[in-house]
Amino acid sequence: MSFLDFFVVFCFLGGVVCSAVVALHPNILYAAVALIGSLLAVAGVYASLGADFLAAAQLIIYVGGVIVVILFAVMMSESIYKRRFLDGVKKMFLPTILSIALMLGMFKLLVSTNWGELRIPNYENTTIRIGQALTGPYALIFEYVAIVLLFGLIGAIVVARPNILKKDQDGGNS
Amino acid sequence: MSLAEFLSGLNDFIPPNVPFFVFSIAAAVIVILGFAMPIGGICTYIERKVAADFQERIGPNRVGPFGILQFFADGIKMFLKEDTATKNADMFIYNLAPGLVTAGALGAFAAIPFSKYVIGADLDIGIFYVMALASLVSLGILLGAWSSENKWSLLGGMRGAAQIVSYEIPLGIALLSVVVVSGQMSMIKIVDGQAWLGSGSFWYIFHNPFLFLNFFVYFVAALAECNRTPFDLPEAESELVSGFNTEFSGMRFGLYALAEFADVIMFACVAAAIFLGGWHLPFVNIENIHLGWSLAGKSLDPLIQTLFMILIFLGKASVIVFVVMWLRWTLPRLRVDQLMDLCWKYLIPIAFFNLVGASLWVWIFKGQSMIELISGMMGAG
Amino acid sequence: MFAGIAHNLTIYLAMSTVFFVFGLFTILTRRNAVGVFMGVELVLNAAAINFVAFYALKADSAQSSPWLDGQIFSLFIIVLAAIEAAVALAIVLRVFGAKKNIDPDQVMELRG
Amino acid sequence: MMANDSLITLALLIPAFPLVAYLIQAFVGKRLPRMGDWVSVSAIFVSFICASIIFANMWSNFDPNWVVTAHWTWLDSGTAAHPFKLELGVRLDNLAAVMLFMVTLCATLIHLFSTGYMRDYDGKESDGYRYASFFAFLSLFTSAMLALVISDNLFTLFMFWEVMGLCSYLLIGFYRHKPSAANASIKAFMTTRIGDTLLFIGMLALFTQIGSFRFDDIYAAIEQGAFGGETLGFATATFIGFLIFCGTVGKSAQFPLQVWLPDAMEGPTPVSALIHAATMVAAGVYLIIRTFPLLELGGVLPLIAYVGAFTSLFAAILAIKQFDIKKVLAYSTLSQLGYMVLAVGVGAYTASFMHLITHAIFKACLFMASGAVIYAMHHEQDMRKMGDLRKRLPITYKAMLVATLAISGVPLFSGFVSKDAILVSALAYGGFEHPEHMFLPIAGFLTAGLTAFYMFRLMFMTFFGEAGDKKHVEHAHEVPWNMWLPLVVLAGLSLSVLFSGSVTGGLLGHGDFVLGGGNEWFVKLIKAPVVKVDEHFEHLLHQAHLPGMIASVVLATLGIVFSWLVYKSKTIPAEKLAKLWPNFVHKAIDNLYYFDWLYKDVFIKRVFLPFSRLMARFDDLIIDRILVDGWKDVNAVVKTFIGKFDDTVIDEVLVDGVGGSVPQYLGASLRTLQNGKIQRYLMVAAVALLTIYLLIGVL
Amino acid sequence: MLQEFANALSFIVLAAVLPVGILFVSKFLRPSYPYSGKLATYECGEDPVGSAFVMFNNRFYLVAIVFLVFDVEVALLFPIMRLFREAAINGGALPIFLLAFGFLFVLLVGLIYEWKKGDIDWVRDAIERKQALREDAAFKHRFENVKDS
Repeated sequence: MSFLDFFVVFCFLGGVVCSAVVALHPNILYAAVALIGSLLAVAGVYASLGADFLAAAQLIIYVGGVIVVILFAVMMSESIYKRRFLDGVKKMFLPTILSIALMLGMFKLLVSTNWGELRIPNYENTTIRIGQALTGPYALIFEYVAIVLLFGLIGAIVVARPNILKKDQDGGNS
Repeated sequence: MSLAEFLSGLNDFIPPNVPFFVFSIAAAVIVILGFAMPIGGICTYIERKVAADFQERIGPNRVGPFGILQFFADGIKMFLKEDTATKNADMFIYNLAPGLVTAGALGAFAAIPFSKYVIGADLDIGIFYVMALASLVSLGILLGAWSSENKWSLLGGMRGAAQIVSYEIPLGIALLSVVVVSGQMSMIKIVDGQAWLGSGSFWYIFHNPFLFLNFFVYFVAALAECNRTPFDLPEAESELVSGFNTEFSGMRFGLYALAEFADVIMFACVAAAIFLGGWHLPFVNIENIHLGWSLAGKSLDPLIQTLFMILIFLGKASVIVFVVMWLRWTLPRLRVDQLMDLCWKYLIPIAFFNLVGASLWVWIFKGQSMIELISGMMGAG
Repeated sequence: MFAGIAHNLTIYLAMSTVFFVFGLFTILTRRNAVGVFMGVELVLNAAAINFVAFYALKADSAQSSPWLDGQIFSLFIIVLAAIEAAVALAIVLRVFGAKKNIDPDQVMELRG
Repeated sequence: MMANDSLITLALLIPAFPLVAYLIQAFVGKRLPRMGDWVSVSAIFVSFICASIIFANMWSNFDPNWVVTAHWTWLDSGTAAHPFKLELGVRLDNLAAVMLFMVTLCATLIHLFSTGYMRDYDGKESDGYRYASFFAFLSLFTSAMLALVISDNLFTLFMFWEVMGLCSYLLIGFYRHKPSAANASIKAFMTTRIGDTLLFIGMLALFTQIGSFRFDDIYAAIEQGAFGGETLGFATATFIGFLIFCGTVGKSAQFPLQVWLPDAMEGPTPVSALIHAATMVAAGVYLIIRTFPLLELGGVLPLIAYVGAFTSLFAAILAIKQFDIKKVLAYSTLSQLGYMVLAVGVGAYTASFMHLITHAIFKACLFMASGAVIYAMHHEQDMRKMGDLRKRLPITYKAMLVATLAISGVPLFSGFVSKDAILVSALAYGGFEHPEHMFLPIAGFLTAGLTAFYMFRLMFMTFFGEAGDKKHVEHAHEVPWNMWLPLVVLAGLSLSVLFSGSVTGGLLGHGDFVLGGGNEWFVKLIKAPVVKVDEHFEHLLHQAHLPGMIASVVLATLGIVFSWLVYKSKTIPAEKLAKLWPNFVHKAIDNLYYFDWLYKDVFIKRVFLPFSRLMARFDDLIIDRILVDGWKDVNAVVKTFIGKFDDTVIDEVLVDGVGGSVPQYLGASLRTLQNGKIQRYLMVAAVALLTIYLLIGVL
Repeated sequence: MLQEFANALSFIVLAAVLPVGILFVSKFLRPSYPYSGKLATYECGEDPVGSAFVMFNNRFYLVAIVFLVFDVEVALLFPIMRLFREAAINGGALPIFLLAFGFLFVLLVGLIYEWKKGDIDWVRDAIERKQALREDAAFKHRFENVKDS
């Protein structure tokens, strides 16, 4: 068992535990913290598959960005935090059975298939190759992402913008 | 070449067949335990001394000569001090948060090139790695603030997170402009590109006017990233008691304090590496110094060069750290709205402008620096 | 049995499966839109792992394209997740501001 | 003659210009001078020039089989054994070339007209951007329509079909502060959706049979005898044909989905002219013309013919009692669309398309003329308040008169040519070949008479007689040039010479210079693909030609004369005429034959909502309580048998069951079926996934 | 390169383990004499009032959203900008320049939009009130129009 194997198994276990906490913990903040762990485990898997840029991007965008936004959203209001977060036991019945069945089925598929040897390349320059891909065949998608980002930005801001106008009108009418 | 490889190359002095990860852990131990944490501690002492000098006081002078062991005393005090947590505190996150901050700040040292051979990990994505690890700090602050269930903490934590994430953008763009000029993301290669008229040019800060401006953008953004004055709003002691770490005491507070200084040092080191030429000096190339000393048949030149490089590098970094401390006693704290205005309305547009300018410069002058151009003109004349 | 575990696709796919199933479970059972959103993140990550892992299966072989497609796809997944986070959580906050409730089942006034 | 490649490029450019104009208008329109209306107008004008070039190419070829196609793979998935391929393509043939020319022409003129008509909408700061967005929507609509015309497969056709539906929605609801307009837009959108959904199902069914959406492939498959022989194949073709026709029923507002079109008149008049008269509603007819071989094969043509004939008669009767000038035109549009559908149904492919073109032109003219009247009358639409406008709006009057003569089927005007062709075909089919379908020609001829009657009623009420609202009428004066110019152009195009081709064809070197038809360039150019010429039917057509023509002329004249007697000279008072009919007829007409009531109060309130309530109850009681909560409720049930049975049933099931009172319960349960519980949707999806997995695993 | 990853990993692991270890060790060394005054939440000496989780200004949230988008942008620009110098020297820089700065430009449009709408102003009240008044006037204006027609 080489060091890499050890690391991958570690990431796997960490990811499993953390994602289980995300799914099952009744406190949403703990779920968010566990989500950090899951994302870090995924970043570890990326790194062990030779995708260093992706791992760092996962850290920067996901952990440094998305999680911060999620935490803000959670903390923005106490009621989100205090509200009952999981469905009652009754309602968890069917999803549980479903998930277990799905997982068993997929694992069966996983074990019964011969996937072949994985080549983890000793990538010297992932960044350059990603850059070439982004300026090459994915150029259009890259620009498209810019547009999506723009619209996402404007949409999110417009939705989240505090609306003083509404308050004023309400005050005026009542 | 990373420090771990460097260590494993010294196989004359160590037994053979040691697995490689031992070296890499040894490298980590050397850099973090042997450098970052002590320096972080010493910085507290230096800061107090500097503050005292600015205010014409004496400062710590009891423990050891000139009070130099003060940091040691402080450390022991923190280590042994009772560590209370409020009864409402969420203990798991309360303990996790300082760790997260520390991990982010210390982990980033892996990509700091102290010399050509002393770097934790010569990653291909060095700069990006630093950014990634530094972004963990905001999480730590936010979670720490939340878990202590204190109004001041939460307010400070929110401010801190908003501030840190905001200033990540100008910071990133400033780093991006360096990537444009150097065409590299590996720290070692970036520093190598700044040798005196060697492989490229001079320090990148003097490469072109845009980078010169972006250095200051970087510096301001880094100050805000470390929550240093004038951007210490998250812990603004006159408004928020002590901000996000109000409820932290003992070693947990110690970790926050350590992380803050580690962050300052880390950003100073990055600035020294990517803008100020790392271990390179003008007019001389350290790598060409050969004293010819040897020990047990092996040339000691690499070792001596490395020492020189580390000294030069740390000298540059410490100048920046000194400026950071200097600013603390010079500038008043910003208001929140000024903070955000500065980031979104000044730094980011300026940084973008400089990025475009730097790109155009690289494009038009084929990557030559100002100094190369001038010397080329003089040579032609 | 454990030798070469990192050089076999199974563990990556297993991780992805677990992420997917837990993500699905989260989406199904959370009564909080932010929680549902976290489940979505898990599912997206499961997909991203698969992309990278399957690309590594064929990496640098004759059948693979030279463009690191799997990694690019995962990169775009990360990017889209970020945008999604921004918009989704903006909606959550807005709904919360209006209704003081973010149980996705209880917020149905917006249907057309 | 141009190379095929350049023709394709040109064809692609035609929708591209309005699309670019749309983007410009949508994003920066309000900042441009004049709110950027010139962007849209010039873009569509450039498209018109391109379309003219294509038209000229078609003309110079003058070949009924002229086809230029190009296609590109858009999506290629599936395996070698089960290929799945979506293709984008352009198909230029005579049909498309004529259609492109007509659409771009009408659109150009209507854009120009709008710069005048919508003028008063840009004065205020708050509404200014609406002026820009009006042009943005118009451009988007035009772009989609043009793309629909040139698309060579059903899939892209359907895409642009939907975009047009969207534009229609946006434009009908353009005066969004008016609740009626908002409701009308939703109504139009939802009603056409029914047809669209069925069309989509039909398309997919077709795809499963043929494996391609492309018209070329469909024609080729039919030629090679797809669906042939077996009963099953025939039934499939019928099924597909019926579903495709359902799309037309929705889009072209045929019976029974006609309810949206009259309401669509809530939109601005240029929109009515462009979308709800000239082009979009014609797209439905265009679709069945395109898929004509398939419909013929499936044997749905009689159904189509009956739907068309019924719609045309039915709408014509409604039009008589309308007083809103635009409503009259709306019903006449319905009626004329019914004609086109009837023509397709009786197999008169060419006549149908010809009527599509002529109708588009004169109806656009009529609508814009009514728009000019409305504009001059300061947005008064009631005909009773008009009158005596002849002298005040001379140009509008003349243009509208020409268009009215055209729609009434008076010789020398375009409507005569096309309508005559339809009526003759209907007569040949229903009168001579299949006497059991006698209803078709009778309805057609009746409608022809009624059309003349109500159109001249409109003319007389609007332009003659005494002014109803003196104040407005006296202030009315001729509209500016950018509004009357389109009218004049379209009125000029409503003359029959252009279509009968006896003149044009002779002048331009095709066909003989003989008066009396028979050499129409239309007939020569537009031929149904695949379908073989039926000699017997051709013969019957010749037989029917003279009686049909005479009958239609006589009926049109009768209608006009009658209208004169009632509304101009007032020899026969209108009230007396009205009293001739029993009360329930009036009531039915006033209530639009109770269709709105039927849909809204009966279908939705009495059928659909109770059904959904039932389903919701089923969902909550059976699925939720028994499947989901059942394992827990077993205990509860055991207990309740011991305790009070009644209390527990009401308590557990009705009140506690959903945690609320009965009304809340009903409301909540209604939601579960309609919409909302996204988690349940996902659960269903996951169960389906699992089922599929198990199926694959087991099988 | 994997070796370098291992190096970096050892740094991260050490940096993560170190605080845990320090806290763990210090737990045995430090005294612990808690009483309720010590454990109370610090609120300037007063008894703590209410919950700490008051409703926050969601401007923090707006900032986070804007940050997220720009963060993505910076991260995506890194691999492209890395190619720039080589392309500038060897030719072929134009497409990269256009791509990268087209991307940048699109997002700057977003930034300018936020700027104009006042979403990145921390103090928005003045702007909002002005906007509210204007929209109110427009609303009334339209309403009156409806009455006319």
